[in-house]
Amino acid sequence: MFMEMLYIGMALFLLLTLVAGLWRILRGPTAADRMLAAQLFGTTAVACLLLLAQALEQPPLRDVALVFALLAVVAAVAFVRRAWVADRETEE
Amino acid sequence: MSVSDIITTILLIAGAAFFLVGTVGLLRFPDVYTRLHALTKADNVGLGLMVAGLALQAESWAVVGKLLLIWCLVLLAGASVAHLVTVVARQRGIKLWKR
Amino acid sequence: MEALTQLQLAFDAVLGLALLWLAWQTLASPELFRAIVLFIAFGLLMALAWVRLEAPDVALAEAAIGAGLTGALLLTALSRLEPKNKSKIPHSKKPESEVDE
Amino acid sequence: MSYIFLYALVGMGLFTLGLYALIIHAHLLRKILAINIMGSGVFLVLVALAARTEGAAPDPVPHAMVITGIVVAVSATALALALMLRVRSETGRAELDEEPLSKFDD
Repeated sequence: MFMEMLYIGMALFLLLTLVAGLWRILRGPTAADRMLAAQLFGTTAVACLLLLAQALEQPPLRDVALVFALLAVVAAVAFVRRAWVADRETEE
Repeated sequence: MSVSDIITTILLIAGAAFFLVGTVGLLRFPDVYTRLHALTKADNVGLGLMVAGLALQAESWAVVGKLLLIWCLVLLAGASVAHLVTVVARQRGIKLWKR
Repeated sequence: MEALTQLQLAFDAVLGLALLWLAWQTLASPELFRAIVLFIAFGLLMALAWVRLEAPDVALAEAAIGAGLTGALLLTALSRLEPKNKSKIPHSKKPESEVDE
Repeated sequence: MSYIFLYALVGMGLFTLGLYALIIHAHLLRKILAINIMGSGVFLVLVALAARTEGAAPDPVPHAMVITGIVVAVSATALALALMLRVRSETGRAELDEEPLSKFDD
């Protein structure tokens, strides 16, 4: 029972750090700062999913975490290659 | 509560501490490059410690393998994204922070 | 058992409030790019909500699509939407062609 | 009363927020985001209702509907974004205005 509480408590803690990190998305002066915060969210969500998989005894959640880890990059790469490069061209 | 449970607890708390430090760094550091530095600590070490802690509790070796695979994927993704962002930020002329 | 239930309830409450707040911020954001990044974060949190509702299959679909595909689609569309001569001033959203008309 | 209803309520809140934003914003990209958030609210209500009996396994039919719905929502979003870019290239702006049809006549 203690271990389950530990897992859920850790997941709650990670969720709270995630909510704190939202501040950077809201304030972030450059676009890159916002994207970095989103990247951190992806990692935190992976950790959260792994904890929940252990706590709720639902092994399929590890596959969800795997997909997350794979696809969190797509948005970041799309940002760097498309949204940001277009911005840079206009500055010159 | 067995020995492995205690080790898991310690590892999980350490991992959560790294996530907290990463978030604080993200909020408090002055520019993109230093924030990137804080971020990768949470990505790599924090998730690594959590994976280590959970792997101790895993019921089979397949689960341990999957956890390690997830960690390796996040490492790879974090390194690539950090590198991409830094290179493009330099090209765009975002200034390095000077005290 | 009681403490565990309360902890889970706290998790659910934080998650639900975060979802609502994130949706509000997404829709009220003055800047389009910020709205899109907030929407990506919203998708990530939705996946956690599916997990709590015992729907790992939905979470898998949401993770594959919400986290990856939609964000990339929106960012690509935004990059094509931005006017070619956009300056760094955040409130210069209107394109130049509008002045000519 | 359980945590399931919390999620159903959150879903209703998301739907309402999305509907409100869909009505008040003129920019098409914001409208697309609003529709997506509305859809997420509907999905949340459906899945919450699928899991309403505590202890029992959740009903698989709403899950299947929601998965289909997520995929359809993404395709619809892609189509809407393409249409938005088309509107932008036709009229030079991606916002709806008071007389939306006047610019398409010529």
